[in-house]
Amino acid sequence: MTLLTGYGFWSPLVWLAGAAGATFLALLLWSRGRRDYRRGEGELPFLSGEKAEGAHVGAGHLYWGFVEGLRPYVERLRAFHTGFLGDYVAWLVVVLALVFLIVLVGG
Amino acid sequence: MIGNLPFVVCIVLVLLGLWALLFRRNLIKVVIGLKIIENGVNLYLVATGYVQGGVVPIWTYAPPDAAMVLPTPQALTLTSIVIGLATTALMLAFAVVIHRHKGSLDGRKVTELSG
Amino acid sequence: MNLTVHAPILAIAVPLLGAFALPLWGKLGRSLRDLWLLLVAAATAALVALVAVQVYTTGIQVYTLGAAWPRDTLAPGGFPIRIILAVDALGAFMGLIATLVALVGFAYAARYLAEEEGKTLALTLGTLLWAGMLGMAFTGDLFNLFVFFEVTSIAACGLVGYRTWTSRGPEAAFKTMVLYTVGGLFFLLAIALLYGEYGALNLAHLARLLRGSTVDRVALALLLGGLLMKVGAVPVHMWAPDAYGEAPAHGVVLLVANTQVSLYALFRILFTLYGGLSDPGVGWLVVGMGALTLLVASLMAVVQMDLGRLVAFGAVSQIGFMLLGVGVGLTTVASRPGYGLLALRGGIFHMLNDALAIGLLFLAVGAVERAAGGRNLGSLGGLGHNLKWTSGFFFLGALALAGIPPLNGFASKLMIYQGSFLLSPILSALAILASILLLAVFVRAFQGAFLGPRLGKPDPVPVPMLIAMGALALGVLFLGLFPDLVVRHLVTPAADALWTGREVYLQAVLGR
Amino acid sequence: MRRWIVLAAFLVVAGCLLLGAARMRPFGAPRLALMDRYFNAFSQGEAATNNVVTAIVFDYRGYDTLGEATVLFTAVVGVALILRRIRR
Amino acid sequence: MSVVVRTIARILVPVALLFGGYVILHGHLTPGGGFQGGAVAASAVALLLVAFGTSAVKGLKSPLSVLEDLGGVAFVVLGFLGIGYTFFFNVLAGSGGLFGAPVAPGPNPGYLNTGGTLPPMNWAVGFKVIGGLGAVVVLFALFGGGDDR
Amino acid sequence: MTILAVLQVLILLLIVAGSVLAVGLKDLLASVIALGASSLLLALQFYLLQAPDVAIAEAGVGAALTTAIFVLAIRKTRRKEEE
Repeated sequence: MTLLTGYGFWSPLVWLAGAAGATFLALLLWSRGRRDYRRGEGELPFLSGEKAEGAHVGAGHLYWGFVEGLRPYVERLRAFHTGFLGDYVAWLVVVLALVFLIVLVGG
Repeated sequence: MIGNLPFVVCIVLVLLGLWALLFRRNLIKVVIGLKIIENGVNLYLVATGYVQGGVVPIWTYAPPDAAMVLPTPQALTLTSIVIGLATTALMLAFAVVIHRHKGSLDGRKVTELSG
Repeated sequence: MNLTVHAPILAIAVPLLGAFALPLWGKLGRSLRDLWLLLVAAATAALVALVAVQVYTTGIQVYTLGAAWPRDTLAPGGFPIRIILAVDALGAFMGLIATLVALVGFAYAARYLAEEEGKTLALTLGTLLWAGMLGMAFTGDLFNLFVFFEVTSIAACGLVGYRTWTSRGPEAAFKTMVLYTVGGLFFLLAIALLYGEYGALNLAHLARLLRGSTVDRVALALLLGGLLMKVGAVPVHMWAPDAYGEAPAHGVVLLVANTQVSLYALFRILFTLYGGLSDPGVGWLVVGMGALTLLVASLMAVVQMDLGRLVAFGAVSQIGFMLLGVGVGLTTVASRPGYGLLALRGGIFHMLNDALAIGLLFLAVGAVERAAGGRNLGSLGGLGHNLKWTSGFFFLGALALAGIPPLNGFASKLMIYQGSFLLSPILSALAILASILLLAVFVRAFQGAFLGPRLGKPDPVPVPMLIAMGALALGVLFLGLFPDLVVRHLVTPAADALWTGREVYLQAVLGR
Repeated sequence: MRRWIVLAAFLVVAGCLLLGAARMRPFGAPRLALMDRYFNAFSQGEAATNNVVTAIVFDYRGYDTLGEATVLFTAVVGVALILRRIRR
Repeated sequence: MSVVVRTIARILVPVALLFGGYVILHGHLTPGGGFQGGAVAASAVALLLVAFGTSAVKGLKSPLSVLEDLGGVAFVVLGFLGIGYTFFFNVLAGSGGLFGAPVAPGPNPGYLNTGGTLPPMNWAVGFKVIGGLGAVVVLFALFGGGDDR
Repeated sequence: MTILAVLQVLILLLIVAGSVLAVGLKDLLASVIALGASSLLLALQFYLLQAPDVAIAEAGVGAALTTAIFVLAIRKTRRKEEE
């Protein structure tokens, strides 16, 4: 099962053993916890003061900060995806010009 | 005698069609541009097979002792013509359906998928 | 007749015959049609497997069409005149991928497509697309490659336009079709240039004749432009999210396999046809496009709200990994250091892994759309309560695609990381970054669609669809746990076919 | 700005394609034509037909013709799929 | 105007079909063949459409597509004939039987009974092209409930 | 010989002119007819290049059927290119 790449190896078996060990450790730590602990009000998500029973955090809000952090970069990329056929062909022509330059001049 | 003029004209046709694809928005105009590119490429293929002073590559009533033009590009061009018709028909079918939904053929107005 | 000799052509001719006859059977009744399709699919799969076994045990299979004897490749005078099929290990590998994906797609489509008339036609198009992919993978002739390129283009676009009741399907199909046709015409122009210079169309014969003149280079650029578009490399990938998002799910998996077969055609042209002209610029171009593709596509996936489009950008980014891996191989093929071969193997292995994982994801998206009636992540949620299997499959596919051990995507990505690291550490850093982005994207998609409280009551997913997804999931797990088996027996011969196999290929066809 | 980039790229492509066409061997004088000379000389004997083009289309390159027929069939199936009547 | 068009069409449709058939039949002797003849014959369908309107071609859709399927199947089967040697091997050429007369090298007037599997393939492709292109024209005409002008 | 060459050049120029018209005209029907005319001229050029097979195919497919399909499509949509 071991995949030798020539610069290292990858074995799912070793990984699985490691994962089993990690699980065992986690269980061990968990079993050391307080048995009298009950879920309380303390860790309910705060959703603008509403009672959070049955509330679903939509995909648009998940990782909000992560997505917002990337947004300036992504919006610039998104601006290229206009969806207009002329732009698609324009990109094809640009790539073709690039390939021509590399193949004819650079080669 | 006419140098490489046929080849150059074919390339001009290709570029003309590409121009139409780039700067025309009407969907049917786009298909027309593609047909022009295809005409240019087909002419290029047939032009590569021409031999100066050659005759048709068909032995029925061929003049004796005459050089024949190269037959392979003609066979390839036949294939490419039929392929061109097939793509044209399919694209026009798409254009008709898009018009049925949107009432327009302007590429900028019918675009919904972006981003 | 001797089946083993004729297997390469039968593997293409049988599905073509099946597709030609399928509408006729469809007129007679649906059970007859399904029986016929089952027969054709089983026969074709068996033939492709036979070809693969032969290729992997005895080497390149050559088949001359219309000659008195299949191995009779050369005309008197020592040059090929007829169309020659030349199946080497990489071609057989691509044939196996196409077959696997097609079988899963048909099993899925059995209950996925609801409406009868459209179903017959869509199945016909699927069969044709399959046959076209096999034709592309097995051929040894440049013009024949173009013809089958067009077969796959048209069949794929027909499938994309399946949803004629919305305007989005035809729109995506129109755009895709225009780009495919322009790419095909570039291809044809390149063929005209090469034919005009050398009077030959056979790949091996042309490879011997090429001298690296200006015309050769123009032809190379045209071929590259057309094929890079078809494989969906950034920035000419823009048709891909549209098409993947709008095609019916069983068609999308075939579309993904189609991009991979186009990738195969690109490699065939770069390594076999133009392999004699060592040109590092082209290798760096492929590497650069690969890095750009995996980065841009995974960034674009972050902000998508449509589940289909999100997975589609994930699919585009995987193409970047393959381009990166094989591009590293291409830049180093002249000096042949070990890491070049490693990256090449990784890129080729990733084709199979990607076909399995992304296929699983697209099929799960199709199931979600059918069950919940929509794909917008803003309105989906809580599907995991009812669609337990589907959510599990989606999760598995997402992890495999993001390269989480011990699933299959990790093994191939590790090879690509290591190989590209030794060429330039920046490349492997970009690849790892893209993998992390993809993980975030898919966790977000999974949480948004499947977790959380129940919203509404989704329809159950029919059993054939679950079986199709389960087959892919088993493949993902198997390749994840036993990567060495596949790498040793399937991928290494395929990579060697590109790495050192050029002379072998030319010898097999030309005998010199 | 974007328009100018596209225009520049278009001009580069145009220049390179025209360069390629101008650098071709002269029109009407193929340099290498082994395959075609063979077809012209032997198709009567091998395919028993006078029309060399037909001999190539259906005999020497018959497989291409099969692909072409497939393209046409695919397009017709595609058109039938796109223009079908939806009962919904 | 319309009467003139119809009269011309009544004459032209059989002429187009005949000419298409001729082109297909002599494909191995003179310029032409399955594709060319099929295209000419399929333009008869377009002519019918122009002259007599959508209703005249409505019934043609199903037969034309069946014709196309059969043509395709026949073509592949003809390819399979040579499987004793290789796929697409011209088994009939020079065999002396049907279409099997040998051809003398060099210029000659040409005989119909030559060409091996080429004439049957021409017919198969011809039917396929008539069916396919005719079906495309009819499908376009029928889309959206017929004439909307 | 010379006359043939001049004719070829003339037809080539006419093909380009027809294609320019096909791209430039605003009326789609006129544009399609210009395309059909240039296809017909292309067929003539094929004939002059000693390719009658291709000429018949181009005349039948390119000029007749393609134009017919284009006209049908335009009839199902609209005739003028909108701005």
